[in-house]
Amino acid sequence: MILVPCPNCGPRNSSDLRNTGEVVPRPDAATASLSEWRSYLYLRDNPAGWVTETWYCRSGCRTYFTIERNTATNEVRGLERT
Amino acid sequence: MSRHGYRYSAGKLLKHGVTRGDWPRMWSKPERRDSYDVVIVGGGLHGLATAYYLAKNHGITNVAVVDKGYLGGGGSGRNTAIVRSNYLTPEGVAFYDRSLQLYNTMASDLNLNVMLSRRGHLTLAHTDSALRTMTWRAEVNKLLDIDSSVIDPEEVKRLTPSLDVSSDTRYPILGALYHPPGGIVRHDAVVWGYARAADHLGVHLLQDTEVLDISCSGGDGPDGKGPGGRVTGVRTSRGDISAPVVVNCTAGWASLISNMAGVPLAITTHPLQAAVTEPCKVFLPTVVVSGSLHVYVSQTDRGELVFGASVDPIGTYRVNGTLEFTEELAGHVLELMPGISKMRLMRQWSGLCDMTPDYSPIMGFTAVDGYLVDVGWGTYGFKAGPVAGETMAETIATGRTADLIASFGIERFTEGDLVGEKGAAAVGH
Amino acid sequence: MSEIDFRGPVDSVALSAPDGAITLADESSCTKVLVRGARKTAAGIHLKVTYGRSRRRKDGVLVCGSRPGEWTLLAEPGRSGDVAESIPSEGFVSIVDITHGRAMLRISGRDAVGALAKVCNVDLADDMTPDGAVFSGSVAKVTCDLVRDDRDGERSYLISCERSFGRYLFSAVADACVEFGVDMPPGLSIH
Amino acid sequence: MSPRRIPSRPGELIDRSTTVSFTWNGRAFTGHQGDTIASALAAAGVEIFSRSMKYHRRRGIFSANHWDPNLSVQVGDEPNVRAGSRRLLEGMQVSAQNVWPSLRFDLGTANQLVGRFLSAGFYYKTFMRPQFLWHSLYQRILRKFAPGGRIHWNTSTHGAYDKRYAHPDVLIAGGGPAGMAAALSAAEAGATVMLVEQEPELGGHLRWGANDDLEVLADLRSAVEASPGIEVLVDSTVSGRYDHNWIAINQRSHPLAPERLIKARAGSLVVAPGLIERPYVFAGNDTPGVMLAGAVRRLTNLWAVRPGDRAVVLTASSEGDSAVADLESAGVEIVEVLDARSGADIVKVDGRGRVRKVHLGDGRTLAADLVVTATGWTAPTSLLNMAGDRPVYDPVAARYFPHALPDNVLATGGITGDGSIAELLAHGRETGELAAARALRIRHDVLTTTARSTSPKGPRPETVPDDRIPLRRVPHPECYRSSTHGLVDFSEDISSKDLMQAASEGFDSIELMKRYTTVTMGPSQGKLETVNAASVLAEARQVDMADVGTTVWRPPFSPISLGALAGRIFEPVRRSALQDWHEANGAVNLLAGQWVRPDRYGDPMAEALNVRNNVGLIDVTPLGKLDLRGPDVPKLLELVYVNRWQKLKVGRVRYGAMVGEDGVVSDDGVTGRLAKDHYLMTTTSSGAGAVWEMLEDWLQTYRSDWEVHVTPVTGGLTSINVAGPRSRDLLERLVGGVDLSADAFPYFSVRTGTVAGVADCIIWRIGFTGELSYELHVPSGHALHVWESLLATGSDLGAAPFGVEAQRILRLEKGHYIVGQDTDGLSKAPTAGLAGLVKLDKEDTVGLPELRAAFDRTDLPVLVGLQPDDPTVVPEEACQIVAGDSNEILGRVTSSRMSPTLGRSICLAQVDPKLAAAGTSVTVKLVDGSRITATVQEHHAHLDPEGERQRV
Repeated sequence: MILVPCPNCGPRNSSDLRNTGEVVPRPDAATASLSEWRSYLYLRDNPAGWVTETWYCRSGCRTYFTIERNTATNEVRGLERT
Repeated sequence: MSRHGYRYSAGKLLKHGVTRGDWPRMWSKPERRDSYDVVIVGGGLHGLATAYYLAKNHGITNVAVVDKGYLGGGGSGRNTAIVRSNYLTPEGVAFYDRSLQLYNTMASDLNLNVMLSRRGHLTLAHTDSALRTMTWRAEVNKLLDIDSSVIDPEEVKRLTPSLDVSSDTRYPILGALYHPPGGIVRHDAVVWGYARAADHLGVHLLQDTEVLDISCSGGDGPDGKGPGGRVTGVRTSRGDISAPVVVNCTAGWASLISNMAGVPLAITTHPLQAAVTEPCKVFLPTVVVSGSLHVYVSQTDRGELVFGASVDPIGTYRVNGTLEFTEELAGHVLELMPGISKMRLMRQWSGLCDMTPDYSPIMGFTAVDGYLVDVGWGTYGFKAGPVAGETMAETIATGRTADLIASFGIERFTEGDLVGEKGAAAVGH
Repeated sequence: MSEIDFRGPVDSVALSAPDGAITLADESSCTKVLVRGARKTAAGIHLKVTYGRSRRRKDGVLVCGSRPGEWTLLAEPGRSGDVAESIPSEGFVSIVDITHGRAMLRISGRDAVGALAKVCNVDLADDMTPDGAVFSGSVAKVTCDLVRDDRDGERSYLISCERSFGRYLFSAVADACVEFGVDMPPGLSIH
Repeated sequence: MSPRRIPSRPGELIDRSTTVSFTWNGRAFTGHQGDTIASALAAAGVEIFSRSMKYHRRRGIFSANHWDPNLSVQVGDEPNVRAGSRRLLEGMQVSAQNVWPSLRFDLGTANQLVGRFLSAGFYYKTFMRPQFLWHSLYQRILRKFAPGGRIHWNTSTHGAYDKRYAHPDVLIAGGGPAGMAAALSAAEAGATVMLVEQEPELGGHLRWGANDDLEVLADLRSAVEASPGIEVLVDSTVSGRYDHNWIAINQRSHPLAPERLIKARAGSLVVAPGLIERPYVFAGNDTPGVMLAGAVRRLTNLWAVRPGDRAVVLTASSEGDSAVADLESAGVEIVEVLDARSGADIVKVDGRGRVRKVHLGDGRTLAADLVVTATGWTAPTSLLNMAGDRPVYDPVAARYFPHALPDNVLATGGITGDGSIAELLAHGRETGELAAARALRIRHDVLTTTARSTSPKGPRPETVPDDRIPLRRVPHPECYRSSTHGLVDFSEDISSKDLMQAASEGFDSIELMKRYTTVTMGPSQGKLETVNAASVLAEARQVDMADVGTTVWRPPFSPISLGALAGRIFEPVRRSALQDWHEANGAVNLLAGQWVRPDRYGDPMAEALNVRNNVGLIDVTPLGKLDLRGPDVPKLLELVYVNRWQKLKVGRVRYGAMVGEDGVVSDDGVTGRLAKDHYLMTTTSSGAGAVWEMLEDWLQTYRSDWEVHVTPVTGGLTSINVAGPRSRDLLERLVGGVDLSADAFPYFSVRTGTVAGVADCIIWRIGFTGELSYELHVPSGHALHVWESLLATGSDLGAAPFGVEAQRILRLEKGHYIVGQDTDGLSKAPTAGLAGLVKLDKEDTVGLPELRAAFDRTDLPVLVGLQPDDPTVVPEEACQIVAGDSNEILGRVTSSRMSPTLGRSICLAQVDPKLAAAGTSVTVKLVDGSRITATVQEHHAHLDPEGERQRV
């Protein structure tokens, strides 16, 4: 049970939040090509190291925010509100 | 099977018992060559099976299997060893049925007892919609000649008396998908069987050899990698190897290896956890799976219960395991079998799964010439190992994608033709 | 609507341990009004407290900073109208009466922390969660809003959840109190 | 009765004034309070406790503690109880495991005769063919001999155990001298401390020490007791350390439960488990009467049991020297003390039920019934492994030591080095101070970043350097194996010879060796055998110990019951405000996700017909409901639904469907505009949470400039659908403030008014059933009043409740699809029958590019209405649609029912597009294997496709 640093609630058990995965910028739906769109939908960097990812403070303040997490160690750092 | 192998038999056991003579090595420690026709990255079940079938079915023996650790150290040695073919989609059924056929004859094919135990596989349904999905699977299975049917709670109880089939539980058992040919195999033995057989046919098994980079030329990306390029070899922790064909069989680490060739994947890496109890006298004759409760369980010949669950929700390369996995697991197992509440959990572990958006693998050629993938296995890799090896070998040897894996190509993510296995895959064991 | 009784999700009298070290009572019928709006709106300025804190207004209404840009106002039953009207509504402000939408219980006494520690993972130490603290978390696997609202110097917590979970939540918390001497009333069970 | 009990010892745990009665294999025995099961039996002269796993060899006491591999017994309905640590209780029924038919005479010993053929991995090398015999014969026999205890099916403690959360600043694993000293100093520094000890009392090895040790212990105990900042948990095990110091403790000492799982988030974890004695490998080393030095010290000093009469002691450390002294004081004759530090050795012992003779390295043979070894230590680094450390072998001290620990994990005591009691205490104290300093800094940071907390007092504590003086490492000979082969893994019956063979076969990494031989995989999980296994591998490969590594210790530290892990059964259940009424009125319930709701009250066919003919009431509260307010709601709706929303007028409602970014249908429902900036959205029951989170995501992540407030009101509004041709008649009697006439309140409109005197009810004129119907959303505190009023007032109109099953029939007659049943994970909106709804000419909408692309596809399955040609046959849902007599799959039945209104079977089906035209005849294969024909219908609706009935 890792601790996720919520910008409002302080460190919280990860079970109180939902991880929505690595941050992937959404292309402009009106102009995006199918291949750009499907890269957004499916392709992920999936690094073994630092990744920027989004969490939703589901049982707490209901804020979406991003943090950096090292997927090799589960160490977390930095945070900002989306 | 063997060109120069040492055959195992009851007679040899007797002879060694009497003479107390040493057994030969199961596989040799080869001297690494500078170049191979095919380099397979990943010394697990898939990599070893691919090497074996390349040598056996296609006579391609100048092959190296490289692994950063020991053989079978990844998912091959950490899974819960369940085999079955009662999938949802026709393409899935055909593929896994071939795998089950190969498992059936594996002990004699590889001259190693892999302890296939076709003890029957039950997928429990606790809701109307789960029962509907079970019926869907059973009906597809029957049309493809797979022994699979939906049975009622009384029949479930008859097959597995330890299950609580009373109707007043939070998750009543409304029925089950029963698949008599499903069962379990000694997973490590499968790895060793392929390793030993491949070694005997001349394949080089290079352990403790980590791939640091894939060398490419002519591609769109930096260093000649990426679409349009072609593979020239691999750089390893023990030196460079040149090879026109490099195959990625690295499961949880697939993205990292694939990025070395400039081929991004629709994969995220998640741990899949498992646990085992202390032994108790044997009472569980079948493999029991509950999708709604995210649990599967079987009992080993030593009396231990082996449990698995669905993948962890948070992607990570860390395999430390979590407490919440064991808590939820225990709660759910006891819903099914309240009588075992005093059994004790002895060990938990986890392996890395390469999850794809449609719960189906990514197999075959890529946009980089000579770079092939056999990845995206998620939680299904063990069941598929033999057929994946066979079809990847065919694809490499013939230069055209084997029919059985035609729907698993990497291009489906750009063309939007995902495979419909997801419906059945909430827990797929 | 005075002629029609309000019926809450819990049908139980208050429970307490013989030694009085823990009491548990349903307070679902209390007035609960949700206010949404930026802190710089008139409503935000009026309500004042920030996320995580609460204060009792002169009219007895407990103003809780329940989320960033969100306040939950708690009062005795039947006050939805006057509580809602007390909020300046200029600008982009939403006022929603959630009296019917939230179940609420109060757990008090020396052993309240011990009972809650069995079902809630939030650190209830005095510095982490002082009197007046407002927070959210999982209680027996239900997402709840909690307020530490001590009474006469004794620990007390208000816990509210989505109304449909109310019966279950009350049962689960009562079950956690059994260890401290509370008898589980007939008809309530977590199983 | 107690022939081996000796006179009182200063540190003994037993209370001789008490008598505890119990049975062993059916025979009556007694012991004292404070005895373990094993000590009571040993005092009574019992020497054989179990049979070994593979060869069924007789086994006696070996380490006399929790880790003893030979002391697993059945106690009542509890299997695999550790008799070496489990305290004796009155009435215990204890029996031996893994014996058949009895402990004394066991047929499994036949395996000993063929042992030479059962070498490592033997089963991989035979039984290859015929393949079927493996499962049908050999394996069945093998499974009969599985070790371990028995399950008693009529007893269950599922749901009986509580759990607890804890938040100590410093958590200390191990209540020996170093751990106690650490607890005291951490508490003095202002930290909250949890001190966890596996044994039932604090003290570690001080407990079986000399008088001065006991004095130190008494002082430490009273200091700990006097410290209010320390919570002591004895008979409790820190069973796992997970990421971010999430720590599992199995508490066995709680008065109300046999086990309680405590989940602690600790600022600092101090690991102070001491050391575990390592067995010595030689021929016959598992013979009863061969014991570790610690075992004889515990038996004599804690339980006043004389472990034998004539002892040979092999010692390489002071532990062995102390054992000699203890044995002498207990009246045991010391036959010979062999000092391994000067090369003395034991090569073999003889004896079956008990040691008889001891063969020494110098060729002599001695008669003895007790062999005591003290040949080294294993550092139980499990918790350090779990924290990411890979301990390093030190050949000088002949054991492993911690290597690199994260800041929030510290080690102290014997696991880090050797020293006098004073040195151990000093190291513990310094470690406690450091652990407290680090934890208080973390606490400061949490207080600073947590909105609800008080502001921390004072500045942020400085980081404190780790300037602890390390404990010494006393040189120790590398004593692993004699010149003979013996057992390495006692619980798995694996000898050093087996390991050598495995290495020679190529299983020459520690992990491969483990998998091939199963060494370290038994119930003791390597606590006794890991280091010896590594030493045999090093020997086989002719490399240094440091080069072979060790297997990684996984959680739990010691096994933990499934009941304790499961804890209470917290399965939240949701109930509408009317559920009590339903249950009091005969409802048969259905579990739908977390909701419990009526499936039916009586005959669902009759309930459905009553809706067609009169008026029915259904509680649809589980529908997700979201209150949306703000000027930008139309933009949000336009974004998340596939259809248009900008022009929805006040007082109107509209159906909408949602897709994911991949264009696959994800949810649907009706949204109405209650006022200029006020909407009510409904979702599917199961999708309510996900839709809410999705809306919040858009509003926070991509459209933070939009002014929309989303409030879930699902349970606050009890939803009642009043459906049927007489629904308007009924409502006219109860509704106030709303003109219900068809002109004033047309189909797909919303009004707000009173119902049965209840104000603020939202009334929608919509219908899932295809009849004239109204959906009332009533404040839940008054819902029962409204429901009862409707039924009472409408009794002459035939008003009656109906359940989910009747609703399923009605909706299928009307051809309404259900997301997730009639659609699946690949159903894109345009082919799921929503082509007319999807609007592509938007600036943005979820999944827009995929929706566009789906319109270009002609090969995707199409949802159609379907009727079997034989109207009496109802194909089961999920039946496959096939090409004639072949097995080619062309679709499937997604929904099916017998229609009471039409008197025939009706279906929805997904079919290949070439079968989608109305009038196409298709073949459906039924579950029983027979094939029927069915005809594709023009509409999804089997009844009233034009919607005349609902527009009246």
